[in-house]
Amino acid sequence: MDSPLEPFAMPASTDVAWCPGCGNHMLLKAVRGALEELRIEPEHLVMVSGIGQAAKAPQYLKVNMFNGLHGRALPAALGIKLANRNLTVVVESGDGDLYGEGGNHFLHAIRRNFDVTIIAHDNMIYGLTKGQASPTSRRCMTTPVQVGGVLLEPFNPLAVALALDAPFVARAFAGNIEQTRAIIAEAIHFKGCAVVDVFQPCVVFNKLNTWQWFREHTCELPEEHDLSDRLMAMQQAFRSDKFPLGIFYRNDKRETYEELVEAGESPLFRQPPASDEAFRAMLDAFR
Amino acid sequence: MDSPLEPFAMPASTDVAWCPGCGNHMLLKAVRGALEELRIEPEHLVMVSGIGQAAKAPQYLKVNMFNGLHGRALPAALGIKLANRNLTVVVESGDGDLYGEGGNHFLHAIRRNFDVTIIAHDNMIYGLTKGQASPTSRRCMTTPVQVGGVLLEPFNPLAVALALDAPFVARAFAGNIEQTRAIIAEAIHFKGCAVVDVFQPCVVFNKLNTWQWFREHTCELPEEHDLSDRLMAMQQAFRSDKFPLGIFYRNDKRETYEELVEAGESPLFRQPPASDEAFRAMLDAFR
Amino acid sequence: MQEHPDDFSMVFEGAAGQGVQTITSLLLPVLRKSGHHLFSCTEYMSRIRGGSNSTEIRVTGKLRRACVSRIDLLLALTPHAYERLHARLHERTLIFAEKETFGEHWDGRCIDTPLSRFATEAGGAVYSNVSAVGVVLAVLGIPLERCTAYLREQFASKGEAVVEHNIKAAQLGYEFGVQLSADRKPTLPEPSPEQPRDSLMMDGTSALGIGAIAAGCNFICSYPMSPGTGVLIFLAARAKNFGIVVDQAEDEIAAINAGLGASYAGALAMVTTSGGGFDLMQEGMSLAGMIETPIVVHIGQRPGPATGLPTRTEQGDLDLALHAGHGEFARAIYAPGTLGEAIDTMQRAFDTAQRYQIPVVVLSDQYLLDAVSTINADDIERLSVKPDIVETDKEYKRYAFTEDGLSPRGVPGFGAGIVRVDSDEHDEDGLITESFEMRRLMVAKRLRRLEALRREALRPTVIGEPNEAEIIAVSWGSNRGVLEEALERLDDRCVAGLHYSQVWPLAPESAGMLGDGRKKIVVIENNAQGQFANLLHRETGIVAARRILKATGEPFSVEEILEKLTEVAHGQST
Amino acid sequence: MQEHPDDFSMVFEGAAGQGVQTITSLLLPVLRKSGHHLFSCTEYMSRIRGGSNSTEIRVTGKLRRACVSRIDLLLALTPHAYERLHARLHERTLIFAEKETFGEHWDGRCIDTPLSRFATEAGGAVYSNVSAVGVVLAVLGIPLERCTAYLREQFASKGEAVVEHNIKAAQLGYEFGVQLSADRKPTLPEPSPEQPRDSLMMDGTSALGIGAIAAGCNFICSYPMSPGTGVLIFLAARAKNFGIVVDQAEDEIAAINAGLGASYAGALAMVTTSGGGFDLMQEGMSLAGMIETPIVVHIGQRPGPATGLPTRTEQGDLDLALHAGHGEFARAIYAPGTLGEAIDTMQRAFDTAQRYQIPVVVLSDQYLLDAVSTINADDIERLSVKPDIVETDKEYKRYAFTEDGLSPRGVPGFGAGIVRVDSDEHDEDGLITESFEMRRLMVAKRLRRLEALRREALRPTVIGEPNEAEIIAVSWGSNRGVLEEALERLDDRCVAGLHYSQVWPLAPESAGMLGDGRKKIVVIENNAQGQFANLLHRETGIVAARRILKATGEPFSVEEILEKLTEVAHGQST
Ligand SMILES: Cc1ncc(C[n+]2csc(CCOP(=O)(O)OP(=O)(O)O)c2C)c(N)n1
Ligand SMILES: Cc1ncc(C[n+]2csc(CCOP(=O)(O)OP(=O)(O)O)c2C)c(N)n1
Ligand code: SF4
Ligand code: SF4
Ligand SMILES: [Mg+2]
Ligand SMILES: [Mg+2]
Repeated sequence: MDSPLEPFAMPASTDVAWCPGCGNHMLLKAVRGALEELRIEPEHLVMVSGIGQAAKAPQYLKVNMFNGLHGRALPAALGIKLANRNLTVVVESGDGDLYGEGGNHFLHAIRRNFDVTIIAHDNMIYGLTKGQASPTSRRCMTTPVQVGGVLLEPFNPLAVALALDAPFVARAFAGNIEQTRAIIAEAIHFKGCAVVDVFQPCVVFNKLNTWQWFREHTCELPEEHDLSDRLMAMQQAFRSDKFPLGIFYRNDKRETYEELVEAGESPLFRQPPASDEAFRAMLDAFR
Repeated sequence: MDSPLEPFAMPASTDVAWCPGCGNHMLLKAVRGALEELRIEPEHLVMVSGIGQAAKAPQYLKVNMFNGLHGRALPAALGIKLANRNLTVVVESGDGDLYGEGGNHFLHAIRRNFDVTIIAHDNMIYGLTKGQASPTSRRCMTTPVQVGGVLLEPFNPLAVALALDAPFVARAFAGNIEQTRAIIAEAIHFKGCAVVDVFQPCVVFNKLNTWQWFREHTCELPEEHDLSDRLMAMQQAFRSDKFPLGIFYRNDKRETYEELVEAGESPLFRQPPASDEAFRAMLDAFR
Repeated sequence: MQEHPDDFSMVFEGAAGQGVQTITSLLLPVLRKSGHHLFSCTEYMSRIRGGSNSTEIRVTGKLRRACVSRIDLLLALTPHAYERLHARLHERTLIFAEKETFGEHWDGRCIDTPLSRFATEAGGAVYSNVSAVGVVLAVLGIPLERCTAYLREQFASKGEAVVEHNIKAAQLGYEFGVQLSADRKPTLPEPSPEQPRDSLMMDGTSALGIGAIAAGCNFICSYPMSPGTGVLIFLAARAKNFGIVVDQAEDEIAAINAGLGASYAGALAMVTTSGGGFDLMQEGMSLAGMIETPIVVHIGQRPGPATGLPTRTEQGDLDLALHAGHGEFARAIYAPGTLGEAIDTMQRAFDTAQRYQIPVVVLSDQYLLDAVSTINADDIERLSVKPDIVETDKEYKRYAFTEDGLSPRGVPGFGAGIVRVDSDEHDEDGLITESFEMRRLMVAKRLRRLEALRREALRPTVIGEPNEAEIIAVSWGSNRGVLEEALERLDDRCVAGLHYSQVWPLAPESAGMLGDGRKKIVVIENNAQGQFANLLHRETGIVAARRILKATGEPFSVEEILEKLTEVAHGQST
Repeated sequence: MQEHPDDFSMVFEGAAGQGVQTITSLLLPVLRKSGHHLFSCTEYMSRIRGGSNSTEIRVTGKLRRACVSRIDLLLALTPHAYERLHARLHERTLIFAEKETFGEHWDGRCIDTPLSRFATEAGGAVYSNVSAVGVVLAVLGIPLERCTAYLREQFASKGEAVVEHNIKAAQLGYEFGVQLSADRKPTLPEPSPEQPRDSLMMDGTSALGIGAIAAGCNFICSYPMSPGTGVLIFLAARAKNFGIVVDQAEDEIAAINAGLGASYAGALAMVTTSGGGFDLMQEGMSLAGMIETPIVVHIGQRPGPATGLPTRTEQGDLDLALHAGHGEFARAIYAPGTLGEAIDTMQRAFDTAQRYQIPVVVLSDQYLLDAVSTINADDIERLSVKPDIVETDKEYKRYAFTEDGLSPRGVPGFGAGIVRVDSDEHDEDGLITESFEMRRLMVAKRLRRLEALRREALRPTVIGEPNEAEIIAVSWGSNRGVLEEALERLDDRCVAGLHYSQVWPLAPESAGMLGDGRKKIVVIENNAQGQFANLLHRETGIVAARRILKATGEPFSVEEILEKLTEVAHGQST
């Protein structure tokens, strides 16, 4: 890794456990570029992840890190944000983590619309556990578990996010590092729940969705795309001939959850305990 | 309850634990009507539910019943269907059960598209636990937990189902018992994963979404609605001025999961164990 | 006159929705004003309308914290009352019910009480319960005025008409009640003159909630589940006043992970649930152990397995709490038995979680949570619980090795350092490691704190004189009250008691206090297998000679425990 | 010549992706054909490329089922080998490595082996590992031809060019290897002449899979988690042949609930996972207990808490398995220690689950699952496991009361009856109940089967002569092999062994077999606290005098156990 003087740089000795050629490397660069562009202070940023290859990403940046359980990044991120609204909270995890084990939290994080950026490393496979189908695996891909090919319809994260009125919905491809960086920067800057699904080839286990495949199967959103039109965004999200890249939908009008939650305006760790007076007043109700 | 000669009738002594005036009573009638219309044999029908007021429904019919854990009706239903494809499997549970605790299973049941009918008793509240917000509770409703009002955007089951390409998506209102019965009959008859969200007033805990409210806030789908058009269905699902009733979407072309799963064509309980020959042949691979 | 001059027990029965709760909530304050000691507990079905629920109110000469089987006065609003409660009636029980609906079991003890007529006269069927209150007040010889003021207050928001209907209903009942022949009228225990001024009346749920607020809890995320929900509601109602962030999670897994996220960021966090929900929190418990992040988990026990009896009581989840979560890590488990212990142990739970950076469980049950009794405000002490947090510097390492295995805890956004926690095995920086040596050190680090936890464990409460006794009866959690009263009634110096309000780790003096194997040990538990007896055996080597167990979903009554202890005591002396 | 004439131990080290697995999979069959006894085990990092993994192959004069620390031959593909393995090298270890990359620790034991050059010559860097195979064959004095045929077979599908490259690579290595001076060449143990014809070689995962298929398993639903995934893959590969329905669940909660649904409908169902995934199955375990529905749960243990060390080994989830799920219900837990036990106990797991209508756990660990050894096909017995299902009639009641608490089990769609299961407390019909009496009966019904389960529990395997011994060393699960070999090497009649392949319920003879407290008990476990020792204490009253524990993520080696047992034995005699 590069100069430790850069704000997010890890020591040169850091051993990155990803395979050579993996899309995660480029995605990491894009994230780091976005963070640097936004001039976020590492001490005020928390990266939250689950478990998987993707979920190792926060280990490779000098930032606060909550590397929690497989599938459970989002609830942890919620707790962090509610406990200290001054923190910038970014979730980075895999497609299996966020849409499989963690599918329920994905739904309800969007419903809450707390200020978080969800970066899904979507390699359409379970990488760390050596190549089983993930929720986004395409039909018919064979694996040691899906010996007859994947039978399930792929999970459509963008369509589901739109169905739940997520206010920021985007797709990127790690191969387009510049676009990815720009989208992620905008997503982190956005106040509210921003969903960014990033195509990221797993060069070891996914022999179907390769760099080449992604290049061939992605395109830009049409010129006339109106990113304030949810139904139009949905139409683009339904596409499977080619997968459009870019910001599908953006709605700046939804209030964030933490704005609505009455307590917790100042960081909870600074909050003094209940005064004895207030405490005794509460007891009086039981007289 | 009525004559025990009717196929699904329980003994007259059956104690129905629902409150007088609750929408569950009418919904139960509608379900029973649909089952009778379809002339399903009780012995070949399994009703599966989770836990909640709604989830008690199968207790009040003379049918096979798997009344499982809160939120876990769908995986149990999957197991049942895969173990014996001859069975008709109907899931009946609450909005909290199916979309809250069980949200992840809802997503992945639709992706599988196994042949099941999901009847969600949607009263926009947690009934059995005495009135906390459910995933479908409207914004601002107050409860003993949501003292400042519900802050989350309501879960939109139809839009999510459509986002995942559920092949049968409908909404009913228990107050329209005839329409409800007809929709449920069609859903059960449908081969594949059929989602029917049924509005059902909880007269004790939900003081916002009353019979009256539902009557005022529902309407029919527009005449020109094309139920083969997923995007049009989505547009209707997005509506919140009034909530259209009827079959939003129907697609008879999706294969069911059990058709695709290679094993298990005959009921597993009838399946003979591996022959000694086949077993020894397998061992030979380890010589 | 009732059997026990010092102890009068009333039970109010009715269907869900008939307002039995209202009866209790009207009677209790009035009786309290009269200076009586009160205890009340509730049993109810898992339904919102119909069925048959009941509440017991004991009026006693001294403070009691247990229920009795014996019913001196039964007020029945449904015909199910007889079938469900008849075994608890005695020859002189006063039974108020409507003859027309009561059914075949009508007998000389029954007094035909036309509550529905009174209700209709007063303004509608809903007022039956208030008429019942009137009847009872009259029978007990308490002036109606003590209640009417209260009725006015309670229903003021509903308009004058409703207030008047209520008062009318109470009056009609009262007029009926006063006619009861004097020889059937009970005599209440003497009101205690020194009933302290600052006594508070509350249920166990409130006591736990008060403990949490006393400790400075400022974050709760939970998914509703009976009987754990009450604590969530208690805190939600006071969230604004005390700056508590309240979030209803989509499921229990989310709840504990959000709690851990919040705690990582510096909140004093808790979750509340019941056994089934706690099952889903196991991986989160394990995570708390691994990332050394404090969290308080309240488990309101109810009978399992699975959904079981959702509104009933049991102590069946001790084993689960002891071993929840895969892998090995330190934890502490409290099990309060009184209001005071509930307030105290909940504070200790936060304190222990913070100081030892571990998950801490508070194990209650439906019985304890719903039971109402009294406590002196002066007896409520606040521990000073502080989030044990340091400001970080550039060199900060979240898992720095120290002698006692506890590293100073930083939080993100406080100081110049970076705070990393990792569910993988990690190094001092909190970064993933595959080193066997680091693993060895980290395992030892995480477990070392168990020694100090053990040293600090709460000593069991001594009841009577264990040194002199031959038999020691042991209880934990909600059974303290019933054991105390049964021992008092037994009044046999050969039997003493020990009550544990912390069940893990066990106080190191346990073996000694239990007589090192030289005494006969009887363990009382609301479960089928004797989970605490097993734990005592494993930890102290002492084998319980007798297990008094009950897993029907009901709590023990004083009579039951008395009977069993009498049996044991006799067995001993012969 | 190596230290132990009867025992030659080779370790192959390389980064993930360098093909160490291929080395083993080529060498093992060749060595087997030569009639040697083999044991092999693997340790690897939680990454897909890079790092440093290693595989040990032992060539022994008799059947062994344990790993040794001692390395007689090391073939290192990365410079990490020295740092990670140096403590296991001895003075005469043959070290094959490339000097250029090996680093500063190069010494007289090292032989500069230009594998990359050979590989490049053969056709590319990927062939290094096959060259390594050539070297080793030459050094061991095994003709290259034994391997080339096999190479042809293995790579045929990849085309002639690949086959040729592979053969070339092997040849280059071989030519290099034969030049090793004779005095450094090891002598392998004599091939055993009576090596049975029908010996099978496999890892623990395959043995469990074979057990499942032998039992007639026809349904598996699971979520991937190391090291439990292997069983899922094993069954998926054979699903078509054996009519097994395989479903990859969205999470572990779905997995066990689908398993229970399938089992309810008559499938022979199992799930496989590891500790963290099992945490999420707790409520499902509890449901299985409540609805009395069979399910087999395989837990491949790995070091916790939380994510821990995902690819390492531990026995840290015994306590969890013993107490998983809230409430009280019967269960059984097997913990195989050999291939034979794996095949046998997996069948028993299905049988016990069916006959007792309960959840049954099979507790393995990464070490056992990945370790390769041999078993005679003739020694594999099939139990007849039948879904214990009856055809229902109109009057059928799923939970009909019977003497032993077991009701005939019907399934929907088989017979004229209705089959209802309910996670709530229920009556004989399976309908929800609130009756305390019914609750009491059902609790007793569910627990009564524990007696029979206990009576039937597998007796521990006796190693040596416990009656004569003063010390008994106890193991469970994967530690059987290491205990057996250490005892044999110790060769001291004062120490004997007992191995448990069923850990719940414990065989009723346990206390007696352990000498009723008159012998010194040493318990060997791969965890930090001694969970099985605690269980033995609780169940038999016998306190372990010594716990030999290890929780670094590595298995015990024979030397380690030998050393500890020697210590104990000496402590005893002095
Ligand atoms: C509760 C639990 N279940 C399963 C696992 C095993 N596991 C670890 S990572 C992973 C999937 C990884 O896939 P994905 O999230 O897509 O990440 P990737 O490795 O592809 O980047 C699984 C199943 C786990 N750690 N915890
Ligand atoms: C694991 C678990 N968590 C929580 C509960 C408590 N619980 C029972 S029913 C219910 C919600 C019921 O709401 P819904 O599904 O909408 O059904 P309704 O009663 O409204 O018909 C909850 C939270 C439980 N039984 N199990
Ligand atoms: S396994 Fe796949 S996803 Fe993981 S690092 Fe390697 S290439 Fe990337
Ligand atoms: S509580 Fe609500 S949902 Fe439940 S039965 Fe009563 S009215 Fe219906
Ligand atoms: Mg992935
Ligand atoms: Mg509901």
